[in-house]
Amino acid sequence: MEIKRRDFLKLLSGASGAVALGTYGCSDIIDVPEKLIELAQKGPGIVTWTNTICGQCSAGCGIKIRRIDGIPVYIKGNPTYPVNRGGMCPSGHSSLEVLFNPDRVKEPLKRIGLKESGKWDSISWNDALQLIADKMIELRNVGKPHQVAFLDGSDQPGLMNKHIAQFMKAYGSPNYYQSGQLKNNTAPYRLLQGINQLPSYDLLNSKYILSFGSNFLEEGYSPIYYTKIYSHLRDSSEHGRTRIVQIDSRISLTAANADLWIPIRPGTYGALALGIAFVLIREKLFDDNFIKNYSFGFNDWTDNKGITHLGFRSNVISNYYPEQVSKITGVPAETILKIARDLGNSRSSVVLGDQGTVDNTNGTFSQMAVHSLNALLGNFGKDGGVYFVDLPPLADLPPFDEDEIAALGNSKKPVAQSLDTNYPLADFSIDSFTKNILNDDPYPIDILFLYKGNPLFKTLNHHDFAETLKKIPLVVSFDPFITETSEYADIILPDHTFLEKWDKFCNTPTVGFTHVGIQQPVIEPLFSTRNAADVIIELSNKIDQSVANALPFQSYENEIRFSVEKLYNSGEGAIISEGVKSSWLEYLQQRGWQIGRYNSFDEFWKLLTRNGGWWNPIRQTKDYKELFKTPSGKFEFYSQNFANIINKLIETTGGESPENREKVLHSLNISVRGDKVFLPHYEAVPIEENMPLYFITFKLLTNRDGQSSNQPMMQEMFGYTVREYWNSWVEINPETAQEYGIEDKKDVWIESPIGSIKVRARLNPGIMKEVVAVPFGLGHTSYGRYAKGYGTNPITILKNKYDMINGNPALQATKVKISLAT
Amino acid sequence: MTEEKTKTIDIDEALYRPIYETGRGFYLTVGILLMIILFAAFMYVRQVYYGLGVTGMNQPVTWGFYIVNFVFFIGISHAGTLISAILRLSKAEWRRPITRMAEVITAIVLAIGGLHPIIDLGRPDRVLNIFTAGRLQSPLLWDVTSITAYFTASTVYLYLPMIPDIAKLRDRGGKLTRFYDFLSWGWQGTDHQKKVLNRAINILMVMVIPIAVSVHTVISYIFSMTLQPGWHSTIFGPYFVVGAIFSGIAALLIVMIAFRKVFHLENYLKLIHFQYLSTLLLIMSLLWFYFTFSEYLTGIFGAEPHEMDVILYKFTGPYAIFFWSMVVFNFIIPVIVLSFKKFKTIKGILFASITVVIGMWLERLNIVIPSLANPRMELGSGMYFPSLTEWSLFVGAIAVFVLGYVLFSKFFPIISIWEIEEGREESIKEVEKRVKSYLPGPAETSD
Amino acid sequence: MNSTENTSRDKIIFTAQLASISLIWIFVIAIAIWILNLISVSVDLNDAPGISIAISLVAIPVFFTLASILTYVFVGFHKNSKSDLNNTLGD
Amino acid sequence: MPKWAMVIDLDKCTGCGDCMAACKLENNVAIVSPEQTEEGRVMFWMDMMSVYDGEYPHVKVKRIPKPCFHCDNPPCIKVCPVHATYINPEGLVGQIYHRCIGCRYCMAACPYTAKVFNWYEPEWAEEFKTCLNPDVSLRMKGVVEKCSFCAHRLQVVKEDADAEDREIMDGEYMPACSESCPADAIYFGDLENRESKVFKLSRSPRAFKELEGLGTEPKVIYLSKRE
Repeated sequence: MEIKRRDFLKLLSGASGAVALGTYGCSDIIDVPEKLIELAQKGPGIVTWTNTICGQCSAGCGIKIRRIDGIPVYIKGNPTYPVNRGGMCPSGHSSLEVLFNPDRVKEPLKRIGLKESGKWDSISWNDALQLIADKMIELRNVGKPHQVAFLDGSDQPGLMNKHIAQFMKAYGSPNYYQSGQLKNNTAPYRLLQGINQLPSYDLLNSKYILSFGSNFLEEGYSPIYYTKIYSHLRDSSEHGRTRIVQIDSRISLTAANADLWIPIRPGTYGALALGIAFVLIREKLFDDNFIKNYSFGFNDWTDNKGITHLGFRSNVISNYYPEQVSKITGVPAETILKIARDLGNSRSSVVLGDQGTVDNTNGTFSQMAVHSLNALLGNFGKDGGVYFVDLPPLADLPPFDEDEIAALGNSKKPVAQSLDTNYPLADFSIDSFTKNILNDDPYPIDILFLYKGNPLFKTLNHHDFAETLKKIPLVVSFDPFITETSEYADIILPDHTFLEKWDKFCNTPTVGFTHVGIQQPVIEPLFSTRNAADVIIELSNKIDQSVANALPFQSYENEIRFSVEKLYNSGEGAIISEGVKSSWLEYLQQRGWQIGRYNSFDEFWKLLTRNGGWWNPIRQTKDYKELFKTPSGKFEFYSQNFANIINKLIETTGGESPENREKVLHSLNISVRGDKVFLPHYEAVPIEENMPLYFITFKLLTNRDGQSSNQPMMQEMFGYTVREYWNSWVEINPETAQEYGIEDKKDVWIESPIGSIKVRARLNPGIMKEVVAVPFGLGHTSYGRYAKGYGTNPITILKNKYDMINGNPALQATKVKISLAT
Repeated sequence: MTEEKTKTIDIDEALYRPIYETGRGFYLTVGILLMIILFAAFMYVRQVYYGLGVTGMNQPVTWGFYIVNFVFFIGISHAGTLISAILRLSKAEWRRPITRMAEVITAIVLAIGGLHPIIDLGRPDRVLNIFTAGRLQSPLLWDVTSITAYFTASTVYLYLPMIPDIAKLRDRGGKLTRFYDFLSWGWQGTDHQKKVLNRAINILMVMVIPIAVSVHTVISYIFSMTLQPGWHSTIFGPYFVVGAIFSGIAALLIVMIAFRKVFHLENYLKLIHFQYLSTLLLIMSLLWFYFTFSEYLTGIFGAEPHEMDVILYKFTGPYAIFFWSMVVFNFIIPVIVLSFKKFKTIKGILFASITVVIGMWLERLNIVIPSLANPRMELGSGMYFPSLTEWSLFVGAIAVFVLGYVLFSKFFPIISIWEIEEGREESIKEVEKRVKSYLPGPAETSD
Repeated sequence: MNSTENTSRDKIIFTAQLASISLIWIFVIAIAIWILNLISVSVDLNDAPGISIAISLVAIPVFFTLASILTYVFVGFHKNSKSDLNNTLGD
Repeated sequence: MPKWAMVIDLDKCTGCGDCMAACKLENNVAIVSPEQTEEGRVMFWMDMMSVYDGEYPHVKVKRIPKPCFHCDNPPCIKVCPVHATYINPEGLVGQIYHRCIGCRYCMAACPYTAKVFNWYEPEWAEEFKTCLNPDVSLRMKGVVEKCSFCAHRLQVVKEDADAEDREIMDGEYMPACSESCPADAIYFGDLENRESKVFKLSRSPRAFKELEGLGTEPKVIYLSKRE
């Protein structure tokens, strides 16, 4: 086991031959002598390399920028950065097209005329900030600071979200939201394990990887990290081959590289998981010891009131026998048996679920079902299993005392929380957010800040969200580009692009070790733009001393230094560098030494910024106490947390009573009753019967969430896998196509109850017969010359459905009919 | 002596008339043609300015109309010199009114065809690189050399037999005497001069045949020297030559019929000429089919996957219509028309010839495009739609051909007058002698 | 008098004809030089010189033959047109 | 004399397409407008093929990166009329943009359709011109271009090696694609050097070459269990 562990570390340290090869060839440019040689050769054009963090998506890969006389000309992966180990993705490579993009907002803009009119007037930074500050002061004076909302589209854990949170708290508004679903997605783990964090999977040491719609090579939180692991698994020179089985409605990039692809009806992943659980239980393939000692609610049990409750086992046995499941999922019973047996018999095997499983109305329950398989396999605290990464020892922002106005504002109910019983586990629900603001209920929103992301482009109910943006009197956007969303802004305070700004990221979700990445400017700001973080500091100073106190830094850079200083003092981990093999690092740390290559913080800082990050590969093996923060202190098949939440809801809506309970459960779209509610179970997705085909969307590496659409290179490459460029397409199974008389490369109409879009058909044997799929990312109505008007946005015809538990939009819950466009 | 001369002039007056009498029709045609040519020229300049993007070519179909027409025109050019040379060699007496027309076709079409590769270049401004940095290993250079050789040879071969006629024009006086004087090279019609001229012509016609064959073989090499499916085939050389002669004869027939109509040469071009030639056409059609058949049979029988991609692309795929209409035009129609006496009228022959010319153009299309459209790698098959530029340059090329012919007929007799005379004066006796020579002699009475 | 201007005109035309013949020779020689140049290039780069030479062996003679045929005809015409004249005088 | 070759491990390659992007960025390959891509004139020096096999539901998809194969016996240079494409002693098949007359014969002759043509003058927005790679010359309209194995990088590496008078180390010279491949599936090195990774891999039982039967002897070698 130790050796396996070391393999893992070896990989991350880049010692294994393949990785070493892949990441060679830049260290020689960092050192001094070669640099001089290079200079001598190249004459005037002086080449320098700067390490920073890619900001194209939330993955946070380390990148090296090649600069000639200070001008960035090339980007490659930072070979020493542990997340991507020198690897990169296409959209990362086209980052220079973000920096030099002709459509950037070059100075603060003030809208003239109606919203969405697209007419802008330039305004000086000072006036713009003063204008906003005055509004905010005014609100505070009338004691309504809570009527300011801040929507942060970045899904990246780091300093920025703390920074904004601190600002909002000091100002006195509970309405700071990260519109990404990162927090919502932790709902299942909150229920089963009481942990508010996404797990990481020790894929390297597992022999059998069963993925429920988790397209980790393409849509995962850090595709390149997983690609590295994949290539290591496939490196035939290494230990025996790991089998990867991908359950998905279409052949995603992950499915294409898996050993086996199992087509499944959208929205039925949970049922399949429980069907597999059935076999595991029936054939005694589960981890007996773990189940006995560390799980709760597996067998039927009696509570202290002496009432016996239904257990996971009997629920599964009585409801999810393979034939039944096969009917629901469309997966043959024998396939279910086969994968269940492989899963149970290969040690160690791990189960992960994402996109397909999560992005649906039953996402939470499905994910619970999937995760409970890990429990059956006893996949906790062991190699090739599931584990949770510690946070890096970073300094929290200094405490401050909020004044009574702020205190009052913070006491208010967040505007994005449902007024009725919906979305009990949602951290942010775009649905409630829009509804409540449109109804001024519980209170109106006067100022809305928009940072990163492009929520309008991604939300299901475009129309309502647009209305919301129209309704809010002052919308301030930090976008460096004019996106669909910022078309509705009143003031645009252009942020730097990520190549011009300071920032700090830590622990990319699901990445298997603690790490910190420093993003730093590789070129002086091209235009009169400012780092949003600094702008916020300025605002706080303009607003009120008490607010200013909360952010006692003259610049965001200092703030980063401040938070990193603790890292230096902690003496844990090490600054990433080729020199230190992580095994060596581990050896030293076990003996309580630290790698003293820097004797002052300044030196630490210099090295940190030069190499681009810090990491700590050592994973303290946690005992089950830390893993299961549930009432029972165990893995809860029967989620008492959930039971409590439901009960609380019932109390708040007029006390315990059968009909009341019925009402609540009904409002949550929960069809089952009794104890089953709190057990992992399958909830059928409500779909319109009159439509023949499932409609799903998927994302591509070239344009993960529509953000790369303003980069010509990515627009051109968009559909390189099917040779579609600058254009969307719909994947249709040849047999389905024949049925509807559709030929390859002909345009088709896709019609849903919401509306219809015209897309080019591409026949593809790699998709389920009853499913059609359109890639997400194109179809912009704004966002610059390269984005506007190319392709179609599939979101526009999705029905406005959500997971009623955690408020995630349901991307696979719409059915459509297709016809040849004439 | 003198009176005889005048007599002959009267006899062949019809042949001189087009040179000395210019109707409105002439100016009209020339005007229209010039307009077409000017437009084509404009389109070409535009292409040079913007780049080849204005054509319909793409990846993987990197060659289009220009190369197709290149092969096509060079093919047509085999009408003349080759045929007239063969006819001369075989002492076919009926050749006399035909040879000149044939040779003129060659000279003009060859010039047009030879220009096409240059039209096709992405950087015509660099065409001189061929002279400074050329590589004789490249089949393109083989073309350059062989086409130049063929062009010089056939112009010479056109010019020499014209000398006596030019001399006649010179002696008639009237327009351009000096010009004709210059070209006639002091021809007096003395026996010795005749001897010299005949000897030269005889050497030439022996020489021209291999050159002509080599030209089209080399053109086929452009394709067959690559490794592409559908191109990499040994049969291509002869296949192209046969095709060339085939289309050449058809073109010749069309031209003959046209002039017969326009200049009222019924007296010189008799039905018999057409029937002889069309028999040759029929034979070529059969020969062509035989080659096509064996070409595709080997492909299908071997069934090498990439070969099959290309073949299916032609048989059932997007090019099915072109392929099958090619078969109809080149084989079915000609064979039906030409093998029945009652169809073998001037009209019938004209119809057959036109279909053959179209068919042969389709054949070139079927050879060039499908192989390119089906790359060996898994890239999906490409498609090609010619743009307006390519069409207009195609039409322009044809216009140049017609114009060239019209102008030629304005300055020189398109039927070799002196050969006609020669025919009248000597050939009858000569043929009689010849025929006698291969008849069995009078039986010896053994007494 | 009439004869003299005739002869002068003949002279001009005759020189023009000579010029045309020499043009043909220039053309042919140019081609030969070009091909030889290509051969030398291919030899320098050792880029399939064999083929180049083989082609030149065929091409160059062809062109020269063509040119010489023309010259032969031209010379033939003129040499003997004079002798013919003598013959006629002799009559 | 080294012989530069590339090994692409299809078992490790996921088909993420980063090699394509890295290549375009490094070599200033023009970005083709939507209208032109519709015409089929898209330009990738490193292209990606998708191969489907098997019947639903047992479908297998394989993505195969396709650079220029730098054949040892290249069909393209044989047919070039003006020495515009050549193979150098180190086995790199190069393209001389300033001599190319744009006859596209090499494209027609290449069995791997590895070459692309500049149908129009390549264009960039003014802003993007500032971040073009100065090491790679820009192409003009009407010439053929293709993957060069990032030969300009070899120059730098050579000069470094000379300056320290040593041999070029294995893996010191890497094209953009292999350098940034996140799956480390693209190896690059010297086939003559028996110590090099590439040499060892080229001897692997999984190794195969595309269209080997044509005798073009490509120097891009694929590794796969499936084939």
